[in-house]
Amino acid sequence: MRPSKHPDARDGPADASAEWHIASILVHLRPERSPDVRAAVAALGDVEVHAEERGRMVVTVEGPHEGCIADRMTAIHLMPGVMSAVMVFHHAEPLSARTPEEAGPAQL
Amino acid sequence: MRRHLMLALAAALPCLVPALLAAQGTGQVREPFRPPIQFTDEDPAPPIPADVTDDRRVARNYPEQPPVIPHNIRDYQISLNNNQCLTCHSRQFTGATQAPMISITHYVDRDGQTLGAVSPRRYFCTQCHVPQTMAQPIVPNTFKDMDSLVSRPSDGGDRR
Amino acid sequence: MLDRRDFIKAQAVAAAATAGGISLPAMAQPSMVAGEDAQLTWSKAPCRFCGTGCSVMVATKDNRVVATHGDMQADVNRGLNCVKGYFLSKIMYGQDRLTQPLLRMRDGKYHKDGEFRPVSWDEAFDEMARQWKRVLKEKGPDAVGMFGSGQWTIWEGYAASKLMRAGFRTNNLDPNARHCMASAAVAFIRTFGMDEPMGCYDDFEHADAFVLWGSNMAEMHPILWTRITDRRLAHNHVKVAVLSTFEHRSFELADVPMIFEPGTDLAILNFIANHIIQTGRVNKEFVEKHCSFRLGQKDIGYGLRPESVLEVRAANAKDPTDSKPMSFDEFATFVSDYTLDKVAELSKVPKERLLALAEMYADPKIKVMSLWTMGFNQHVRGVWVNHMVYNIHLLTGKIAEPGNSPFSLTGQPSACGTAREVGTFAHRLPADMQVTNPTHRSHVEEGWKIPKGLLPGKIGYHAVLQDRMLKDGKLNAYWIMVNNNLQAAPNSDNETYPGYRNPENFIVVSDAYPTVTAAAADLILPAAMWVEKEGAYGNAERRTHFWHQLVNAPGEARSDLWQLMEFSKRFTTDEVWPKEILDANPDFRGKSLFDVLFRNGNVDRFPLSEMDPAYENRESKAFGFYVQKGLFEEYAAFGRGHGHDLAPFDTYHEVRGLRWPVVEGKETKWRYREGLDPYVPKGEGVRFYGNPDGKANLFAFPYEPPAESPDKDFDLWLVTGRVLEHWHSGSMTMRVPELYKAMPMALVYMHPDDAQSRGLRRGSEVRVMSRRGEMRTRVETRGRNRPPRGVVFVPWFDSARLINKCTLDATDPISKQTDFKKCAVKIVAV
Amino acid sequence: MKLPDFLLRPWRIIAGPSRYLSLGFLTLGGFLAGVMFWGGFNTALEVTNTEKFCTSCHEMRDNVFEELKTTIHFTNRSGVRATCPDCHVPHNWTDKIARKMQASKEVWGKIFGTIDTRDKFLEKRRELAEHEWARLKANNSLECRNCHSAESMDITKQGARAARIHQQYLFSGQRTCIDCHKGIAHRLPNMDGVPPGWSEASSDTGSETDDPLGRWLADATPGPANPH
Repeated sequence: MRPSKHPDARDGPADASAEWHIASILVHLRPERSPDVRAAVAALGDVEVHAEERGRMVVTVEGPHEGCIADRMTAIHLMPGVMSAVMVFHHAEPLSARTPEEAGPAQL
Repeated sequence: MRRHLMLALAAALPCLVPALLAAQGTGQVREPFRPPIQFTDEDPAPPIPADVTDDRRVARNYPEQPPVIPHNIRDYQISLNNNQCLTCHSRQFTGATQAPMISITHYVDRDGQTLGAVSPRRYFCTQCHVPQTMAQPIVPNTFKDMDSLVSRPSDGGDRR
Repeated sequence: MLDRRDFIKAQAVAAAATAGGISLPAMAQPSMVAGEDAQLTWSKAPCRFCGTGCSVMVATKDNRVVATHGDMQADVNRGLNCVKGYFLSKIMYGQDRLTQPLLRMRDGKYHKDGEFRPVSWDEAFDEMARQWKRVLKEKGPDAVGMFGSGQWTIWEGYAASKLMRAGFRTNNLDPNARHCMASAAVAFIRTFGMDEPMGCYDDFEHADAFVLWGSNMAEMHPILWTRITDRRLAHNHVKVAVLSTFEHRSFELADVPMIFEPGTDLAILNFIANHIIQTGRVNKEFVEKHCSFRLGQKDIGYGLRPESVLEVRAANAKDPTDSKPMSFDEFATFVSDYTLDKVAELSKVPKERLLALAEMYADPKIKVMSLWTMGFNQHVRGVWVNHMVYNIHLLTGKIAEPGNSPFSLTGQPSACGTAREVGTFAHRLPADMQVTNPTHRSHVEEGWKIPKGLLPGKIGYHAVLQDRMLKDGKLNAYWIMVNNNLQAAPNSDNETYPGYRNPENFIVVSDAYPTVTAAAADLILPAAMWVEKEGAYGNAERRTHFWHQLVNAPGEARSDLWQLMEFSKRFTTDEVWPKEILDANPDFRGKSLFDVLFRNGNVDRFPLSEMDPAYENRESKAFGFYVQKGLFEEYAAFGRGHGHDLAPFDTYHEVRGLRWPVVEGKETKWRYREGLDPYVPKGEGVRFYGNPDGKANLFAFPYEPPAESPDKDFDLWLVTGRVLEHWHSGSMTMRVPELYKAMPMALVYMHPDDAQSRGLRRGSEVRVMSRRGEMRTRVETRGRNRPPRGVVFVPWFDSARLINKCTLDATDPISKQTDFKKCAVKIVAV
Repeated sequence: MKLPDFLLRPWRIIAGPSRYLSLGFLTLGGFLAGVMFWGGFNTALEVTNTEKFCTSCHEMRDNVFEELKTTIHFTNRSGVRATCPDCHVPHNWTDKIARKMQASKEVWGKIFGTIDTRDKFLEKRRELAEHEWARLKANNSLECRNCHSAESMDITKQGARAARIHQQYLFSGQRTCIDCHKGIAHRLPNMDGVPPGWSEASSDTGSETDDPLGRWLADATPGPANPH
């Protein structure tokens, strides 16, 4: 876990270049609107649709920092025909090749 | 604030040292084994640890682990009269507050039926979501999540 | 080529797919699964913690637990867990997990004050056997004892009961469920002739009113609390009443919140009975047909040491269980002087709240469910107060039907399944049989295929008495399993600790982590935990549920079952049984206890081939037969046909538990009611078949004050209890980082004005002192628990803040259960 | 037309010159009496403007004051405390007098015991709360801004969430403090139909709307005011 910072020190978004974030989002949509939702999602960039079934769609988002993941999630959330978009899985690791142990979340 | 951290660490030291001593890992036991805490220990009470309120999300160990609360919830009222968590985290307010919406599983009732709004059985958030404090665990935990177990490099079959 | 990044993306997709319940089409499958090493195997298991009995799905990989989630198919929790349940996958991986037996030694030999050195299992058991034989020879079976647990699996408790009663011929076997459910169990037997509630969790979805008697369900039974919340928030006619001596999280859903003076719940219950009678809402027909009344013995003392002043002054301390029949009218006059004014003044609860509560019971149209745990059971009049809540349900006939349910919640996951049903109490035998009853003893001797007259008839030492006997040197060989009693027992500074460190005694502790109890023992045996062994629990609603062994225990840790059976090999019948029994049954001569108790044709009846090949089973492979199935079927034989019917062993591995009696494969939800309970003959309507006359007994008891109340020297009430984030003494949950960081230390919760008047504030370091001992901690004035003036609350999960050094070892004289909820302390700045 | 005698006589006394008392005495004495009166009046006024006075009634002491004791306005890092008048009595004199006159309703309540038991208080809690919300909404949370001024708020010292929301809603003037911070000092009443400050519904029509935005539980009809 990142060493806990002094609570008063506000840091801006994590410096953009070093990190690679990936998140998977579960999207609830009206089945009949899925074609144009797929199109709108594809237009976002860095976003991939993986599976869809009876009004639920699995989408993954990649990006340099979690800010852009949150923006894409909110964008999907507010798309017409989409009932909700919820992040289920989120994983971050620096771009530089790191050993797997460090990559694991919440390691003491 | 820094004073708190130093005090907490200093107080935790007497327990940490034997724990490290006793850390047998998988097989061998340090001789002689000294248990981390004795009935007769009379160590001073460390100060109440500060809350972690830095708003930084902590990754989950596995998909269905409830995320811990990274922000301050002092005096938040969750009662018959009002649910302060839902005033930010429910579907219709996430746009204004930028708070992550509560997971879709919270809209499913006891019989697996997805409802239009939060299922009443999920009303008391703090039964599963807990805030964290600055206290550092006395005994480390060697849990490994599913990713780290499998992260051996692939056998590289396809030479494309 | 699938590099690491793609693999994690596949992992992300899989997680979202499972959360959304989407089945991944085949074509996406390869991209998700990097190879067979990502394969997780999911299996079902009950949660390791409280008596609710939620079911979880456990994912294992490479012999390690890597994830858990709530089990959608289990009726108890339907996919939910509380915060402890969601972190089950981390409880086995504390770094200081015990992996080798440790014996106190000096110059290579055992020494009471030596240092712990790792030894092999053989050396450990050799020393143990030597000590046991020494004690048996010098002082006989009365000096040998065992302190078991409501967290034992069903067969571990059963094997221990056989080893102690039939092996060493002593009843000095008591579970830590004595601290948790003894009052409830004794009251069940005295009222209905049978143990365990007559309702089940389905009552939550039928009741119109819930009354929590001193039970903080929001933190102690969180999933049952979600079912009450579900019912209350979805139906606005439903009302929730919460009674407690301090305000806690369950008050957030309380329509009728009540803070009462400690100990006055007795008066409130008598007032409700009085109110029902005075306003003519007694269900006359039900009372005549199904109830009989008895006047209980009063002034029965407080279960302290005989020489203490309270015992000497008590008139009937010798025979607290006496009672004589009385009529309904005598009962009515008995409760008549508990008027609204008197009880409001005594209990400090406003009159309109008492009336609102009484109406919930009196109004025939309201289906009411009463719920209680330690508030009632850990009480110097615990049996009385259990009787009184049955009284008001029986007076109105609101019992044994959907929604009308006096429901005794259970603290531990198998206090019912193991401690009460298997009978690991000092006075109990399987299926509610008693050790003092000769016919019961001979029936068990028959079932166990052991000589006639072998089983001892004298009731053994109960929990608090065991500590006293250890201190007095009358109990010298003592085995503690699956509990941390030095942190849990009352008055530990004066009774428990001196008992463990008494040079005449040899204390053995089987545990998974080095707890405070293990540190004070002489021999520590490393134990396997939860899904490191095949197990079975029984929860509060009579639901028996099983789980397979999913992973292996670390190092040389072994399950308690293996330890019990391995240790029994060290004794032959000649060393432990009297001559006259061996003369009368020569063919038992020279046999090992293992052969007599566990290779007796019943327990070794099932070969290894009957095991499920998909799962490991270390115990059965060690002993050569399907041990768990053999023990279970021998035990279940006692209950079948007597209202305690259990389903066949293999069924339990398939289903998410069944509520006994299971007759013809069908579980029973409500007992004693025709049509719902197969044991109630046609035409009876309701029959409490536990009692010969088919009637339930209502008992009349007066209000009597607690053993120790605040005075000018010790001016505050002390209440102890648990918190949501930790289980019992925290040996597992304090080793989970997220749970530890959520609730790192035990604070003293007190009212801001009480703190101010003592010159204290939030964060002040203080000593909590009683006449018996003290502990140091910090003050919390705006925590989750908000005591009224004059009351403080301290949880007992923190091994560095042992509040049980201060508590009083007064018990309910009938159930011998300690009152952890009431004693007098003072708070002084350090 | 001649005024009746009983009116004329006092008029003559007032209008006519003083027979015995000197002009100095009348002027200086009047001035001093005025000062004495004004001092006494305001001292008495300020006595009723203290927390000790408010909590002398058990209705206030056992309900709202008890609830205040664990909140941030009673105990916090810097020890800066708010007492009852700081929020509930306007500070400038004219409004204060108006509020004091209005307080006669509270004296009436005390005499006839409109909220003298906990249950009565809980029944009226929503109505009493709405009075305060409406008052604070009307004067743009003046009593809050007496201590917490938006200009001197250093959002770098706040949590990220708070900083963003204050910028978006407070500094932009779209909302006032009470819109979001209801229940900061005492427990909330039944909040059916009261939307949180950051939802659109609360911007135009003030706090009371029939839009069920405040209702977020599935299929639960809003219950009667539940005592808590």
